[in-house]
Amino acid sequence: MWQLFIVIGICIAGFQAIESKRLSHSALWLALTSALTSWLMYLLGAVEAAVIELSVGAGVVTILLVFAINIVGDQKDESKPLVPKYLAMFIILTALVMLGSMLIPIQQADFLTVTSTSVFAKSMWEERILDTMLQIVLLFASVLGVLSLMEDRSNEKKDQSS
Amino acid sequence: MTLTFPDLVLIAVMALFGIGLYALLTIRNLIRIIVALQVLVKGVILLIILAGYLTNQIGMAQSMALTVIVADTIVAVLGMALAVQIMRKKKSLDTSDIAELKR
Amino acid sequence: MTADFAFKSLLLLPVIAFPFIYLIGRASVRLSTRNTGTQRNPAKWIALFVMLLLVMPLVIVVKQFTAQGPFSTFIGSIELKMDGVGILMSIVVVLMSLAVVLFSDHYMSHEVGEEKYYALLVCMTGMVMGMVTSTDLFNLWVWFEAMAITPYILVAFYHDRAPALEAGVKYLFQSAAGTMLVLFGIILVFMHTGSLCLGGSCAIEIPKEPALVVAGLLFITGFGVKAALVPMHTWLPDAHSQAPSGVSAILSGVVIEAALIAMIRALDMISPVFTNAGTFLIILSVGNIILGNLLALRQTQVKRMLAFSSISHMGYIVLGIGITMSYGLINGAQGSFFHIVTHALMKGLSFMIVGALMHAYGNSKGDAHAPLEISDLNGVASRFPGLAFALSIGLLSLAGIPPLAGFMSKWQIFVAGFETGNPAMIGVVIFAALNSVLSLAYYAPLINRMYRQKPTPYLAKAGRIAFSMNMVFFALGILIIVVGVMPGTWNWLTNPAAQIIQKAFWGG
Amino acid sequence: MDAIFSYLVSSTIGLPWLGSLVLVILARANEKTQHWIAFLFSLLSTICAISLISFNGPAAVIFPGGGVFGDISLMADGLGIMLSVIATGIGCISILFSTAYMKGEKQLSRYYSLMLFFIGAMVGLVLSSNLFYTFVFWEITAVCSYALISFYNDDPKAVRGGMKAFIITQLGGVGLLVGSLILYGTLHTLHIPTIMLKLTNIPPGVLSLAGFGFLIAAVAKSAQVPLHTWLPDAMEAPTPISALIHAATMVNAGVYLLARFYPAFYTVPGWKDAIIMIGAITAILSAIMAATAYDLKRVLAYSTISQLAYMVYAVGVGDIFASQFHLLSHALFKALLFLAAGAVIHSIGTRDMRLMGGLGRKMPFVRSMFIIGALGLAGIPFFNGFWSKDAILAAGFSHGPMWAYLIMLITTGITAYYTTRCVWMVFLGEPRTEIHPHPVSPVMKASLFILSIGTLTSWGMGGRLAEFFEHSLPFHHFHPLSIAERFAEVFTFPMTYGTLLVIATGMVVYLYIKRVRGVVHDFRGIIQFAENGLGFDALNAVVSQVTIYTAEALRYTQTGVLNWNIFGMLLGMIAMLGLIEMGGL
Repeated sequence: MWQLFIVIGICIAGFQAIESKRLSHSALWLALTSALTSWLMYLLGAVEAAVIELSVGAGVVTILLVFAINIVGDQKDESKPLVPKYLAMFIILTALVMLGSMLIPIQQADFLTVTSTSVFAKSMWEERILDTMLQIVLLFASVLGVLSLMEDRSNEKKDQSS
Repeated sequence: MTLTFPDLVLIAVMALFGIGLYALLTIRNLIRIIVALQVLVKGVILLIILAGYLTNQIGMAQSMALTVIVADTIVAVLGMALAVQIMRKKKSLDTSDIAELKR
Repeated sequence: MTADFAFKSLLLLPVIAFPFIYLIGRASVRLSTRNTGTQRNPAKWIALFVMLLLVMPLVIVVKQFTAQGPFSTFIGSIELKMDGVGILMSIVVVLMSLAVVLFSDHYMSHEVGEEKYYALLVCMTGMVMGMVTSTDLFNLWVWFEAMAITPYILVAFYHDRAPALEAGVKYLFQSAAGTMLVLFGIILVFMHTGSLCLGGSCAIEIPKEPALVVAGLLFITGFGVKAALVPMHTWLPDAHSQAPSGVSAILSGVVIEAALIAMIRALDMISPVFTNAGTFLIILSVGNIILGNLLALRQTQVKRMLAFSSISHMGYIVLGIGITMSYGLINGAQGSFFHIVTHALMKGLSFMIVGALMHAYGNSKGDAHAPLEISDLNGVASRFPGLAFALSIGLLSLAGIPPLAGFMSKWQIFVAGFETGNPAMIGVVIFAALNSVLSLAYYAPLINRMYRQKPTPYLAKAGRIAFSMNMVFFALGILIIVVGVMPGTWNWLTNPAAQIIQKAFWGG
Repeated sequence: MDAIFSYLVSSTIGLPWLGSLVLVILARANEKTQHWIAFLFSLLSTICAISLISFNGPAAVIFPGGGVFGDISLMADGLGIMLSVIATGIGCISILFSTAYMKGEKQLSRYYSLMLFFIGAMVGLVLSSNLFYTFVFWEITAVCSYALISFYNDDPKAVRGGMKAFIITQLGGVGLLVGSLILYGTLHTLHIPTIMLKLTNIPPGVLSLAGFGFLIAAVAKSAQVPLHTWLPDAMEAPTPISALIHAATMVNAGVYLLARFYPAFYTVPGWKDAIIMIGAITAILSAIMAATAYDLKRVLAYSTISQLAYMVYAVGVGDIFASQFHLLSHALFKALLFLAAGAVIHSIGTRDMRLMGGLGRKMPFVRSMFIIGALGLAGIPFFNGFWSKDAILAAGFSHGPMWAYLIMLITTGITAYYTTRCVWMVFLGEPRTEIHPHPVSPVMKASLFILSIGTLTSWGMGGRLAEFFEHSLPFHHFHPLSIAERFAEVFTFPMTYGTLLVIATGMVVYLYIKRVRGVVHDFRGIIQFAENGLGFDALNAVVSQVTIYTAEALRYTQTGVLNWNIFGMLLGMIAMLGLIEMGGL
């Protein structure tokens, strides 16, 4: 059960990611969480997705986060939670216990009759091509979004012809 | 009671989920909220792969995981763009400072 | 044009067109400012053209549907199915987007980033149509996510205004958390059934797992955030009041309803296990109706008040769907779908007129985006009689005054409640009807103010209302009256849609 | 024949609505044109309504509708035709009166178009034989009433009065909605004659829910206790509106509904008793309030409530004809009183009776007209009020409980008292303040004159009306009496003289009490209480305050903080999880 250590590692890294007061530390812990997650994914047989998770989740997102932190300035967030800590803890634990009691233990599935292919590329480019196409839409929409959000609107009055 | 590997992964998923939601409740800094959301996303992606593993459809699961990774990176990017603008406007990233619209 | 091709082009046209709207608009702005010094932006014309072009495949699809019933198309191995619900939502979204594009012609002209506005609007239209036709649970989520991305940006469109940014932030983060819950539920379903097919399109055995019940709850919670069900509604008043008015209209009139449709589709899949979904929806609807009304009662900004009223109207829609889900009576869902149509019309009309007034006051207040306070409505009728009349129609219809459209759909929902014969259900319906009365307490004063004789100081210097805007208001106002006077004429649209729900939860 | 009939029925509703549309379009036309267009359309619809009388027996017009909404069907029977003649006729006279009264007002087109819209809706309400469309028209009349009460909407009192009327009548509307829905839920039809035929198929529980739903609707619309508080506040409306909507037509809709559905519900246990109780309590309480009010229009409003209570009471004791007969009389004399009061208010510019007095010498014509109306209201023999009120009291004596009869009898005394008081304070005695009335215009005089003729003669139609009812309303039972028979019955019935004695006492008491200030002083507390609406207004205020307070308190749930928003979301999820876990669902 050596995988247990990965799980514990994920928990610690995830916890640190949200507990570190300094923004840049948060981002780094998140990268570690992501890396450990991708290891677990690899162990589950999702080779390609693990690579993508490693590059996008641990790589791109961290870079973007660091970039954003650079713009807003790396600060130490010492604010006290608005929702009382124990109330939040209570709510989350209640939810987890309730969910967990209905989810664990899980059975090994007996769906071996499912005919669906287990090849990633075929699934992505042929069967679920619509999802892939929608990713492109999402990408373009978000590009528009970032452009729109970053645009300088101060010249609005200047351009008005009326 | 022995824990199987899928059970372990599920525990990791639940832990990531719990941590993420807890953070969403208690964290006030927008950038850290994005981090919290990402933690949540890690949990979900792991669950997708686990489901693929259990149902013997790992290819489809990977394809789905890829979509989720892309979609949530995009959400994170938009969140960062908004946070940057908020910082410019309000000189703060604290959720209590951006709570003018209320009641 | 074959129906299959028409269906595909209905979905793909907006997706293909929206980058071009942006690119051509951007290029034209660049070139025209450099060459002539004046800005020329054809984005709105392309958007209008695309919307008009969409009408053609829509008509063919509707014809095919009325002739032969639901039909499918495949992209990859994912089936997209145009059924009653899909037709209804497609018609509503195309109608509303067309109205909004026309309305925005003047409202958004010379705004910075106009081309992005139109591109995103067109994109959203396509995403809504895709989402309501998807028959794959995960694909549904992808459409849903894509549909959700655009409003985040549009809500924060005036990002030089702090409140708009704030609304965008809340909308984005709360929705993102909600979508994660939805995804969690979807994966649970996938894990336990090994399949993602919706709507009985492939025969799969649904095991009696408690995990699927959890998935159902996650669907209600997660989609409920987008559909603004109490207590997940808190983002809505901010987002809908801060967005550009055209966007508010389409968000209130289409997007939250589309999220509800997504929720129902998802619940449909696990209906054999999660049999109490209808009860949960009815309970939530009661919360929506009362909270939306009470919170709207003391608002001072018109758009915010209308946003709260959207929450209570979502309550009515959910109530009808819940009745059909729990009791199998077709009138419930039929009334709800009817209410989706009428709510889109009247809420769209109200939001857009308020937007037009804000725009007109822009001259005198010096800020075209300053929120319209209730007192700003004083004496509007003396300057804009037609506008005041149209807004009165919209508001009275929202309040459920016969013979306007809003009442007819409410009536149908109430009929279903009484047909159950269940005393608790009858109690809920009486409660909903009493709330309809309560809602008058905030709609009626607005109308009163418009007909006052002492106008606000801003009114005299207010700009004029463009012809294109008036045209939209006229069309929507007439539609509200016509739908109200001839309520039976919409059965051909609402009945097949309601049958889908009935069949899904009661097996025909 | 059928074609002519259907054209007539449709145009009785359609003409006023067309006129309303024309006036909206001609909003900027000159004032005179607007006055006369309004009058023309109301006159035409009156002619249509009157010619409906010549059609024998019930006939129906049906426009196909569909589904849960039923067909739009109009059915002109005795009840419907009588009420539509009242609605169009008094509407026409009120509009005629308005041409002088509203001279020089702004936004006339809004005034007239709403008034015409109201007339059309009122006719539709009484002619519709589909419960759904009855409800639709019911609500339209409420909207028009609301809009016209707050016609002077720069005046916060008018706005408040309008809102109050709207919300209370809408509350009643919920009763009608529930009643109709539950009937539809059981019978799957909304067609009133079909419902009447299938009554035996309805389970008793459903029938009583429907019956009491309709009763609540009637109580709210006809301003009965405890939902009467809107009517006095509705007096902020221009006076012709008060005459038309709040005296002669809309407030009768509740009585009409009860009368229409009497055959369906009279078997429901407790239904008739509840009606009798509401009628008796309302009659005496509102008469007391009328006796203490100082605002001329409020006195008339309270007296309207009290007279409506007579009609309600008559339905309760099972005499539909007496109820409708009184409705006709009341519509005429109360419209006359209101319009005469309008002429007074228009010419001296105040409604406070304490500032009036001795006006009779300055405006003798108005005085005579007002006194004719007052005599009708007080029930003095040979004015129409006497005959109808007497019919109600006779029915109450022989079919109703004694306590209720006694209350109604006492109320006739109080009615006589406040009528005398009102006439005295306004027209007789010495002037209390310097008042220089403007002359009353001939148009006003003409409209008053028409109504006074009606007040003097309408009782002669009683026999014809009963016959008409008998052969056009298959589900009710009437005993038509000719004039001679009625004459004989009334004057051989001993209690008639008792009633007259009580009326005379009421009048004398006022004239005597004026001299004995001390007696008045002893009852100061009670009078004060009555002036304040016997606490019902305070009750309303409490309800609205509680609602507003709750709304304000709930606004704190909208914190605007992202973390709390997500907290709410999770709370919702956990609540639902909890429900599942506990197995409650």
